[in-house]
Amino acid sequence: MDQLANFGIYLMGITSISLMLAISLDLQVGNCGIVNFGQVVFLTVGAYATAIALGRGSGAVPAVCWGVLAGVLFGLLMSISVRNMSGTYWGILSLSLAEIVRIIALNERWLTGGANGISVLVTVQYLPWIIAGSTLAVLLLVGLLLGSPFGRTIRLIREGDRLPMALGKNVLLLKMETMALGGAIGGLAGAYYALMQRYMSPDDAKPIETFIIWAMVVVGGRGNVWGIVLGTVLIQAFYTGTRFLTGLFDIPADTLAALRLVTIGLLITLVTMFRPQGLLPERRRIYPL
Amino acid sequence: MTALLQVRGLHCAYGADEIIHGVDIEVSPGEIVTILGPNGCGKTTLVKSILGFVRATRGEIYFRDRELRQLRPTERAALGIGYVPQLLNTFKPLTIAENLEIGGYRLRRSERNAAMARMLALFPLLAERRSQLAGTLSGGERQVLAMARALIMSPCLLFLDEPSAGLSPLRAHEVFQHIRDIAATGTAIVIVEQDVQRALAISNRAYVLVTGQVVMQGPAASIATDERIGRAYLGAKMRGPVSKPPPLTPIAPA
Amino acid sequence: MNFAQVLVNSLITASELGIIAVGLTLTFSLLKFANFAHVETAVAGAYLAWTLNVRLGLNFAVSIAAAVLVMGLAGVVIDRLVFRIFRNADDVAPMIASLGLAIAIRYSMQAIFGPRFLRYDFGIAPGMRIVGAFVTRQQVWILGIVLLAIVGFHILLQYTTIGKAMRATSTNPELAQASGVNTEWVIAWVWFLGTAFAALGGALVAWDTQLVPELGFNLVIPVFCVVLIGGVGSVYGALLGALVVGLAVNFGVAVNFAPLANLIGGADWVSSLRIPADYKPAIVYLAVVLILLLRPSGFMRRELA
Amino acid sequence: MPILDQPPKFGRRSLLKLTGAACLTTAMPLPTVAAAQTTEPVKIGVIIGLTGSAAVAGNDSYRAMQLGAEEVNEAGGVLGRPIKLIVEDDEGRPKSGVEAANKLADVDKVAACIGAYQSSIALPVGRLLNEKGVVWVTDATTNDLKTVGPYLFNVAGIAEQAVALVDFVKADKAGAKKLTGIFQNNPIGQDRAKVSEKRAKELGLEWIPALLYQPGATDFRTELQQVVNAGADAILTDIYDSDAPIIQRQLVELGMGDFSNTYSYNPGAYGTLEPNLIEGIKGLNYITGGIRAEAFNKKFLEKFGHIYTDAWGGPPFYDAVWIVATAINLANGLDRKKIRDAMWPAAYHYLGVSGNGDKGFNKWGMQASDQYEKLAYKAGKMVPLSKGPENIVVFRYSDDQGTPLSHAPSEEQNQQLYPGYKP
Repeated sequence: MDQLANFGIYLMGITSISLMLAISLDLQVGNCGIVNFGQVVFLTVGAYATAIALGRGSGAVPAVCWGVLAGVLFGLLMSISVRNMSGTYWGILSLSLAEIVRIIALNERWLTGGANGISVLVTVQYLPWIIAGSTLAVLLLVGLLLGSPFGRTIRLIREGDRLPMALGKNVLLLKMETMALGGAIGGLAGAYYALMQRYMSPDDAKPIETFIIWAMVVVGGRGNVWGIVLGTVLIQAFYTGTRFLTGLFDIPADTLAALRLVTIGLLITLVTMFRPQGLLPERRRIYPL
Repeated sequence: MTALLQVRGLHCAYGADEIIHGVDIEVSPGEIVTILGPNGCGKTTLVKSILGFVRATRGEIYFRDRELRQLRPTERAALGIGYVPQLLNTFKPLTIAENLEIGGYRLRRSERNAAMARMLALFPLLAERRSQLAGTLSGGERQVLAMARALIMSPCLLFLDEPSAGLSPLRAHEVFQHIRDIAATGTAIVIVEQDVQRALAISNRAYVLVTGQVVMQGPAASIATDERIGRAYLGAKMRGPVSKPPPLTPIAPA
Repeated sequence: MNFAQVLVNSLITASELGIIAVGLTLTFSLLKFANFAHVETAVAGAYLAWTLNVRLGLNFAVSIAAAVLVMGLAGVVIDRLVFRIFRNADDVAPMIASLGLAIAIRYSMQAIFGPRFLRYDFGIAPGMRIVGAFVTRQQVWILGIVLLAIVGFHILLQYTTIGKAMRATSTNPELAQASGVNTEWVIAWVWFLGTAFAALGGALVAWDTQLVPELGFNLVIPVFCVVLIGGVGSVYGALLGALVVGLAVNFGVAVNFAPLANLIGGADWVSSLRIPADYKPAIVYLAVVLILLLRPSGFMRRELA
Repeated sequence: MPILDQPPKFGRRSLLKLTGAACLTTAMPLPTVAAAQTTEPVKIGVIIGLTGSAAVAGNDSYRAMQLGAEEVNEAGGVLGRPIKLIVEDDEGRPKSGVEAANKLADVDKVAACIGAYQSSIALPVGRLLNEKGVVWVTDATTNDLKTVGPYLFNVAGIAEQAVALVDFVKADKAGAKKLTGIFQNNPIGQDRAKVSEKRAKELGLEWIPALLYQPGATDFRTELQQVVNAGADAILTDIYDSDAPIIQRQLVELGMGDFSNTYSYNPGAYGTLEPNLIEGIKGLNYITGGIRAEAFNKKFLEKFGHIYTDAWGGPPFYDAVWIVATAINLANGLDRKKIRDAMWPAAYHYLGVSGNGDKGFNKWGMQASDQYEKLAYKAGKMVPLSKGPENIVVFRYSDDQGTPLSHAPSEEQNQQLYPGYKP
């Protein structure tokens, strides 16, 4: 029984990491309208920074700070290229940046261990609980922030640069702030990922990971924190839950494994088809002028 | 005389936000009707819901005694409703001839060619430049092209959204001249316009729309002279009472 | 460096990426969302052609033609079943739906055909030597077919009523509807053509290389990069983008940049400066970053033209 | 010198193995000590890429495991109970592999786990399972596996053995001065490239920077030309799965179809190709040998209709199932630590089909020695380079001179081997 609880605790930890990445993405896309197809890059730089710091003898807490810092720096770097680039263009640009980072991690073995990745030899007690606690804190922080004037302003940016500009807002600066914050949350997720997986490799940084986070955000409901939570839990449940179904069928394992992924793909498609705004859409509030 | 277009108790919404709250409008064959109102009052939304681009949540739209609400925009267009939108009124990367061809998309090839020839004859400006891209035309020329494109199907009702937007007074005058000519052929016209005076000058009747509701309607001449409207709703500074409405071309019912 | 050979390699890369990208940009220009399932339909088309060619023993040309036709129709069906719902939605929801569909299609291919590589029914031999470059028979065919398809597509787009309607709908869908254009019909055509082009591209790539379920996975991002470099929605831009990417990845790996560096850094600063082949996949992304920073909307304008 | 070119000695251990093999091949019941309490199957977890980038090898590996499990059950199973493989797909994603490992360990409560063809999955899964104290048997090959912990076992040798091929090239190709290579840009490829370069330099050979190709890509033409035209006397290749046919094809089409100077780490990967794509390739194949190999190959072919494409993706996993089953029997229960300690004697006495059957573990839980055979493609067929014992290359690791352990290292030794390990 306690072993089952262990699996539950593991799932809580790994889902919390995904949730942090999803919240970070939602901050960018759901609120600020920045279409980031390279979201996994925050996890990549955060996890690598943490793993490298730990490998050089740093303690766990400073190492996590390095991860967050790496996320922030990369967020800023990406936001410089945002400027006024629109939707899909910025999306593919960010995806390209993320891929470049992955390819560097794959080939620069002196820094990242190359394809072999970096192992993390530090064990942190109660890590899943710490991660879940941090995620709650991040949720709270983002929730408060979105209700603040800052949140309202970045939601204006989502609808186009002109209105906030007319209101005298520095749009580029706001986008940079959003990306830095998103990067910090993503970097934190990456730091925890390295500690939890005890390992980081370029295989963890492939574009498919970004797309899974996207699915979480869109299925849940952009711009609604509760939607993101629901979406993350649901997509994680698709991935984990289908493992338990495979035992029920008597077909060859490779076909079954492929069919499992077909099912996950179809579920994502169906949910978006019937709830294009997400399961819990954003409540549009009207603010008095 | 039965109305060509009859809108009763129309409500419409973008997503969850209702923009139009119960509007009644009637257009008779061959008349020019102006819809006035301040910015954001729902004029364009009203027109787009009649055309089928915005979902009507409640109410009825009858055109030539046919209920339109179940029809797609394409099908409504096929019934004889023409539309010239504001600013984005041409297919910019297409040539003038191609723009007209798209206008006559539903016609058979021979009919289309005949209709195109008619339009080019009507607007010699377009005939000279038929293989020029629409994107290279000036604003006034584009407006002319847009009207020609809409007229190629010989619609019995034509919606014009801000035909004078972005035009110099001289060009705007020409455009309104064209509008009057079109009406003279028996096509009913609904104009949504900011240039109140000029529009009212050629209209038979007018509706004043404020925050999604009709607050006033009547003959164009009397609305044009009503100072209260200018001050309260239209946001346009009226140049005092107009002493004499310009003479209107007599309109023969179709 | 064998200049002619690298040029030929670039042209092959470009034509294969280009033909898939043209289909993608076509649907992109009308429906305004990134269809991640596009490249997977290319792979599905290639598998279909393989089934007809190898399993059923049909003539290769017939197999490809049939697969292209069937996949075109399948594209229309996919649109009706899945993407029609999103007509008035924003661009993100259909994109995620297409992503789910892409995963579903890819692993359906694996469930049906298994993970092993497959190849069409023909032998492999050294290419002919043309001006110092080796060119295989199928590469000549591929270049020819791609050229023909593009010319045909150009004619369709410029001179037929449906082509003009496509361009009109792409620039101003509302106005097209108001003009009486049946945009649903136009969209159906666009799906047919877009998916048919994908299937043709997929079959040609598989002919030139081989078929594996993961093929789409390795093509999807370069194809998107090609579309973007050219300018989303621009068919000729997509071709230009493909050419840029093809030349960049091949010459990027082949060229010794030392003379260039010596020009900047003085004589004999370095003797050999090459991009290592392990960075080859990064060249595409680097090209995207550089080009988009210089020209934020790609080479061409947005409208379908 | 880690390499000793010598035939396997017919010594004490070989005799022991022969008797063991006799038991196995005649499907005699394994010696079970405990009386059967229950007939509920003993669960063994499998984490392998059934989809994703290594799906071909992954599926063959799982098939080999199924074959092994079937034979174990025919032979009476373990502890009087049948074994049951619970397979989880890792999709080629480390995250998915770790999730699967968590599920297998905590939900299915498996006795041991086998799997992972890719190092990026074997490593994090290994760390997790070591923490949970579950035996983890993999055939991934990165050198880092040694650092993970005492619950990790490797059944196919690690990247260090790459030196064997360089030595072979030097012996086979008289006068070869410059070497280069084509390696997959993944953990094993990068490791082998590094090891080969080091070895070549030790032997006084020139090393031209190798090509690290992107697995799964479709167009390698320009970089292949670069590496082939670089003027090397011999090219070492480490090409897998679906990359082998496409790379060979592009080489042939570009007029570089002379493979007489190509030496492969994995010549088996070319096995399904047309003769003109492979003629002349030589290489060191991980031996599927020993007296049981022929029967295994035959059975595999009969059951699944094709032969495994890769000597690493299949036979070692078949052996892993047998070793784990034997270890459970020797542990006489499902205590995970006892199973771990029984892995050494189980492998020591077991005669397998991969690596010439010699599967003993060293103190790290890695293969103590590996055996390869020299192969060449002649007339489209893979044939041994010669018939005699000199055709077998035995590779012994430098750290322990290739001595397999017949019993588990003590916990004190483990604590020395793995800093931070707690019993």
